[in-house]
Amino acid sequence: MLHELSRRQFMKAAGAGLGGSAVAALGFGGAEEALAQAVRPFKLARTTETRNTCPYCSVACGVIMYGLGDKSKNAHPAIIHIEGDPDHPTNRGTLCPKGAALLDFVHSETRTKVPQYRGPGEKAFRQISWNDALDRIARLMKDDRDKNFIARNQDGVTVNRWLTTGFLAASATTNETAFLTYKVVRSTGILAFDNQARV
Amino acid sequence: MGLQSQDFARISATNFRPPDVRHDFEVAKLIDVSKCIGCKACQAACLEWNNLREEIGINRGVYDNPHDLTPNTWTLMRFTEWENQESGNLEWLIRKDGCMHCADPGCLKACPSPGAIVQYNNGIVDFVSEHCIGCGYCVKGCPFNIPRISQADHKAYKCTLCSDRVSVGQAPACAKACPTGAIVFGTKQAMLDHAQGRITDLKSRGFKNAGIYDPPGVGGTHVMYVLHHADRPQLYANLPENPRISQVVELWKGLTKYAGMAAVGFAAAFAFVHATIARRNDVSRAEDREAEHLIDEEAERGRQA
Amino acid sequence: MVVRREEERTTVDRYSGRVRVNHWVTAISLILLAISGAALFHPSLFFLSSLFGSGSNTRMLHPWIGVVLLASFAILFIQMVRHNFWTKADTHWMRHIGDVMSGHEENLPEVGKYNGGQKIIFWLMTLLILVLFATGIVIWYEYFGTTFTIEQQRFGHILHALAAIAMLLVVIVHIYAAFYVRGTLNAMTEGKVTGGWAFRHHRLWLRREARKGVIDERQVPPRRLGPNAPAE
Amino acid sequence: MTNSWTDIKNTDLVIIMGGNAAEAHPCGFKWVTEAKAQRGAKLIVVDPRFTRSASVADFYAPIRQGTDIAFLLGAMKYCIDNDKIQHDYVRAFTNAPYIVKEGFGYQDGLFTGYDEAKRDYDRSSWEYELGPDGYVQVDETLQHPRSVYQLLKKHIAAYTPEMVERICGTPKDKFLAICKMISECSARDKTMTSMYALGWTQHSKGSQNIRSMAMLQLLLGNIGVRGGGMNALRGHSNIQGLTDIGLMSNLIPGYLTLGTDREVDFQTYMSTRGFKPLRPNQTSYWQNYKKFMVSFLKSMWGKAATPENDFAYQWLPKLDVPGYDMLRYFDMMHQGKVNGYFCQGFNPLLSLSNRGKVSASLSKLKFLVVMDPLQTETARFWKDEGVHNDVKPEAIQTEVFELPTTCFAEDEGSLVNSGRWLQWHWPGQEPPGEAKADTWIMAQIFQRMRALYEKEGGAFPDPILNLHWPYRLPDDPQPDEMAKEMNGYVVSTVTDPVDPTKIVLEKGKQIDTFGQLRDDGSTACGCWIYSGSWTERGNMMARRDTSDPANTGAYANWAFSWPANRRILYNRASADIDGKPWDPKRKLIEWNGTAWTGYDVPDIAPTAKPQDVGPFIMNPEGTARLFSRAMMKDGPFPAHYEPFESPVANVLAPKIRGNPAARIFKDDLAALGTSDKFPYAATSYRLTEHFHYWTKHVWVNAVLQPEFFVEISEQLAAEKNIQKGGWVKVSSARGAVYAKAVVTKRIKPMICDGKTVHVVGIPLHWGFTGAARKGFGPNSLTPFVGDANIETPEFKAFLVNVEPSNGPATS
Repeated sequence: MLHELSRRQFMKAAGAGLGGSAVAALGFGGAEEALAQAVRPFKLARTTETRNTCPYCSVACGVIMYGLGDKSKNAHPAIIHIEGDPDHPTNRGTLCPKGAALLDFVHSETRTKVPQYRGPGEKAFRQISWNDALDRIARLMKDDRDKNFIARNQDGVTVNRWLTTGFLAASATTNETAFLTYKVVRSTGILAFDNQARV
Repeated sequence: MGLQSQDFARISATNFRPPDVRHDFEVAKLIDVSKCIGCKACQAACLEWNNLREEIGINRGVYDNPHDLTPNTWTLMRFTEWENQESGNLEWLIRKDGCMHCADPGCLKACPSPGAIVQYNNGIVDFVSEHCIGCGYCVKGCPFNIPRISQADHKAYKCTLCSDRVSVGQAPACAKACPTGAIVFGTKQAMLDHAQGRITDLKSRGFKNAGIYDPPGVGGTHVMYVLHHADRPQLYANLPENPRISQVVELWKGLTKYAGMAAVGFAAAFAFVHATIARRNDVSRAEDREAEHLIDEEAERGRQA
Repeated sequence: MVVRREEERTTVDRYSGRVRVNHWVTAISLILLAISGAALFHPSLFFLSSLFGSGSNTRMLHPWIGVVLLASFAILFIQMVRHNFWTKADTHWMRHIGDVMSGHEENLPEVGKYNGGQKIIFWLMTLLILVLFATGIVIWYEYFGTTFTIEQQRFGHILHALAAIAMLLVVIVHIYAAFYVRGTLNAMTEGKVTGGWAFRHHRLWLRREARKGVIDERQVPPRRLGPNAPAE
Repeated sequence: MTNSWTDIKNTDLVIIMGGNAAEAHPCGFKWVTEAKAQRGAKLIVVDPRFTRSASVADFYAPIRQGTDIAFLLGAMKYCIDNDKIQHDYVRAFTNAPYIVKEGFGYQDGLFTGYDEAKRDYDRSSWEYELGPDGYVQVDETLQHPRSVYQLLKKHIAAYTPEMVERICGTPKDKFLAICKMISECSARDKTMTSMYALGWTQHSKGSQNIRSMAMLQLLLGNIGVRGGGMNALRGHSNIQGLTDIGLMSNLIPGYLTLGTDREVDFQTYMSTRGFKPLRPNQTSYWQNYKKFMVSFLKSMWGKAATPENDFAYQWLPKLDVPGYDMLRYFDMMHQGKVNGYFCQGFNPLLSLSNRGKVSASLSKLKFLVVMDPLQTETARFWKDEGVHNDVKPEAIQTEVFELPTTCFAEDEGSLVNSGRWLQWHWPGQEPPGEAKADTWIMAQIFQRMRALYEKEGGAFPDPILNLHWPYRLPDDPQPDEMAKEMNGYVVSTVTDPVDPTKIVLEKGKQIDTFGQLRDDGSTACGCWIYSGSWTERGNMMARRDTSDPANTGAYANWAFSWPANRRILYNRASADIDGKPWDPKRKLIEWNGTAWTGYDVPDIAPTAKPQDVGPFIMNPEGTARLFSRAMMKDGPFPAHYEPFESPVANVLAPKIRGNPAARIFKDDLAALGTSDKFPYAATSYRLTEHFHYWTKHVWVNAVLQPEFFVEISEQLAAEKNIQKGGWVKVSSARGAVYAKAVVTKRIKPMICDGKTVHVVGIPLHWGFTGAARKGFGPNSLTPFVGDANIETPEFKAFLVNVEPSNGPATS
């Protein structure tokens, strides 16, 4: 919290600096006036800061995401810049070429934006509603589980496993996502459960 | 920093000399090549901070991408693989190329457009697009081949040392990002001191020619290098050994400019004076008459011939 | 080309319309180039760029005007070159340039269409325009920025500047002469000069023209001027 | 990592081997440059290529990929032969003095008990000799011929500098120079840190690569101290967390393991998990296993988990094989035994070995569900992309769902970094389009399935119907809820047995530490090692206190570090047998006569007497293992084995191909290449400009490294007439790829066993979606071989051929 404060103070200072230069610019005429425009306005003044950590490697550098708007009702937030968090003990504000370009990941052209479905033999994806997609997935899972669930092995030992469907978990989802995923997947008896640690 | 004229040390193509009474801290960026891993974080940070996007190129068998500075690429890692005969070791020399922010900027000297290139008291040399006329003179003025002219808007572009960040007390984007601290930013003095520490460390590791690159030929720079082989800067992707503004440019922007103006002015004046004091060179009546005779005679001859 | 006798005066055609147009196109280009060039050459003259709208426009227009100059001058050259070959008489004339300047051309050899000075100006202009154009290409950044090395461009700039200065000097002499030698301007305005002017400055040329024949447009035949006619 | 990124600044010597920290972890590598600049530390890089790390190293030596064990055993031999080991540490804190059973042996590259048919060992002989008291027999003098120390000396005797040069291609003088630098760190006031990554993991003997360095570090006394340790540089932002939480075939959160078919009931299951101490008064912390297990089961099934039903132990699936890891499962898929598959932020088409097999396997699925913030190749494995994905869509009957998810910038929660720090993050914008959080998707799928089971019934619905689902919004559980579940909470009030009026644990409260967990069902805990991350004091993972007393680099109040906010594991070993720091300048914790005090949370009971209790409390021995007993499938000591595809034969045991206990399936064994057809030693790796297969979707990174290439030496280029920047075709027994050629001085031919070995470097990062130019990944070429212990594919050493080419167009 303390750091948040100090950061805001910095922002005020920045704002003041800008104000100062703006005022300074007024006095000018002719060539000097244009000189006042030499310095591009500091683009982060009054953006909304959100703290995050880099989603790439496990150094987990602290980043600050600078968002459009001030969280007011009608301002739709959008991240316009991402920079290292100077308070973070590990990266102390630095970022690697990937972290420094995180903004382009957030706004990548090739991000998934709508659920898509591709039927057997089809050549292309087509959009599908969340509802239809999720219903269909649940149906497919249940049918497969009901058909292939193994309650007991040959020796009559209770094994309660489901081997015909598998789940590959990520490498960058949150612990909270991971735990919820674990609960759901294990409760169905899935054993083919793995993550990206191996590769 | 405010932006009154007092904050300018130099302004291109103008006789208006900034009073240079207000003293700002001279800032500098120190690039410690011996710490650089060539990760290109500085390139990414530069593109992101300045909202620039370079086009996606191809691989040409080297790590350098893009392959050269462009109007959108203001800084660039240049990779050199060098076999050190002395030590028998391979050395991968990686230099961050970009504007050196010379104390005596050749671009500014060459620029014909008032206020298109300015130097703040803090040492930053900045291009002011609004006044840039796209003539490319700065390219000729620069001893480091840095400025690039955009074919889109015919304006010159280069590293601004993030003058917008520095103006609110922040370090340039590349310096902030640099993971290994190969790029550091501060007052010029602080950077010089920091460099000394690095040089001592490098010497202790056997780089006996380690040193700083702050070329006096251009009055020193506000972007400096620590080199393990300061005696051979050209090893680092042809970093000039003793850069200075080209003599040709000096002559063009110096003597020629004044002598030329003088000569023309003098000639014009002389012509004027002579025309007024000298006897009028006019045709006399007599000559008119003699012309008639001559015409008659010649016309006659003409007829006979 | 004809010698024409009118009521009040006798004129000799010196320049056809085509030549005059070319000349003035060339002249105007030269002046525009001088102004725009000066704007880019010296900060104190940068204000001249406002005549072209802005510095950028000046930068953009200057080379194109240069192209126009080259074209129009090329034609001019073709039209005039044959009168501009150097002769002994020119050398002699040049030796007495002092007399010319002080207006004593009496005891000089008769001069053809052009005197030595004019020929020199002609050839100087030819040379300088070629130099200016060549160096101009080298420093035309918009199109040739990458064609030539930066070092070549640096030399291009200084040569261009020096040539431009020389050109200005030549032009000054040219204009000066045009004004100083009264009656000359008409050659490029109306295209004709008076018989007296031709007699005084280009007698040889006048002879040749006269031999070709004279058009007499007078209604009444002229008074014969007797040897003992009263002097005026 | 046993230590943390920031701790690296405390080191005297960094050895980067089996990794390329500067390239893959630049901001962590910062602490190497800090150590160099601030303490004059030195950096050694050993790698087949002169890497970005090497570019700032004090000493670089080449090594042929897949021969690290020979190098490290050679280094151990050097240290022992030159008496450069930390004797007190080795005697007190390792099992060096322990006596091994009669009958254990090693010959011709095999340990005792090998069964060629099963490609597996009977490991019964790899054990200590126990005394009548049930404790291990020891010989403090280390002289006993069957003492671990003597066995180790015998085992590594073969790895002379000459042998190392012969196997690894590392010039003898360079090897010895490195050994000398390393051996200096046996001094009490000198430490070395090891930074490694998949360069060691992705081998058929990956675990043993790492063990080798761990053993060396133990001999030098560098485990548990500041600036020391074994530092695994995890590749992904939360791969540590996903492993901690047990998202693996055989795991339960907190490194507990699933039962097997043999463990028919809870009692049997627990009987093999008693972990009785092997030396007097040792902690053997796993004795608390049952508390963790029961608390986990309570968090899974809440009220439905009762003492009567063994807390629903039977509701967990049981394993009939060691594990259904990726390799095994894709092999099953390939045989058509799999119907459905989910990929949650994972792109196996490019990430898993032998892309041809992966693609064929996916084509046999009934349905594939991909949840990802980016358009992955896996979701498009059925799409005809010409040479870049040459398939026939009409022939592929798989139903594919691509579900758009949030990325880091839009979701909230914690990630675990390599240093085991759990750090909380906050969203900064709304997800694009209809994208949703993974938690929402999982909840939706679960809710729908449960509804179906309620309506229709079906196969054993109990675990699904009774899954503990206490969330405020059942359709959209929030991160704080799961975080609190994992930390653990009190299910029913516990009172002091002596004075029932005294409440020990109050119902509904968050627990403070796993020490409070109980095996009677009165506590629930999703992941015991995360206990303390969200207590009654709030979210410890969101802490942002940057203070760091004495600049140890611990930052004890920044976020939360598991276990118990401990920053350096085994930190008790930073002090000698009497509890005095080995190096006072590098004090971490210290025994003040009555308790442990210092800068870190002691990795031992705060009042455990130093002379009594060993530092390695998770081991029943209380000490670290130079001899790993039967814990490793492929041997209690590491031994040099060639990669399955190697340009040279195993000079120590010519008959043996690869690691005899490694995971490989029949047809994959058949699909291995040999050096006559594929003469060059290839390896795969990351580039600093890119992250895995993500950043090719990122414009700026695509600019910085736009196009797929391979790296070869100038010599090989000359030999094969390959032009710098020209196209080449790289082929293996599994497939071929087209790439641009980067011809470099940074790769040089090596001489191994008298043979010239050319290395071909193949970076990953390119595919057929995203902003960068279309390209290939190394997995089109790599073999389907897994490590003996953890089944990681052998991505780092395989054989290829290289020829000049006109590029993909001509194919």
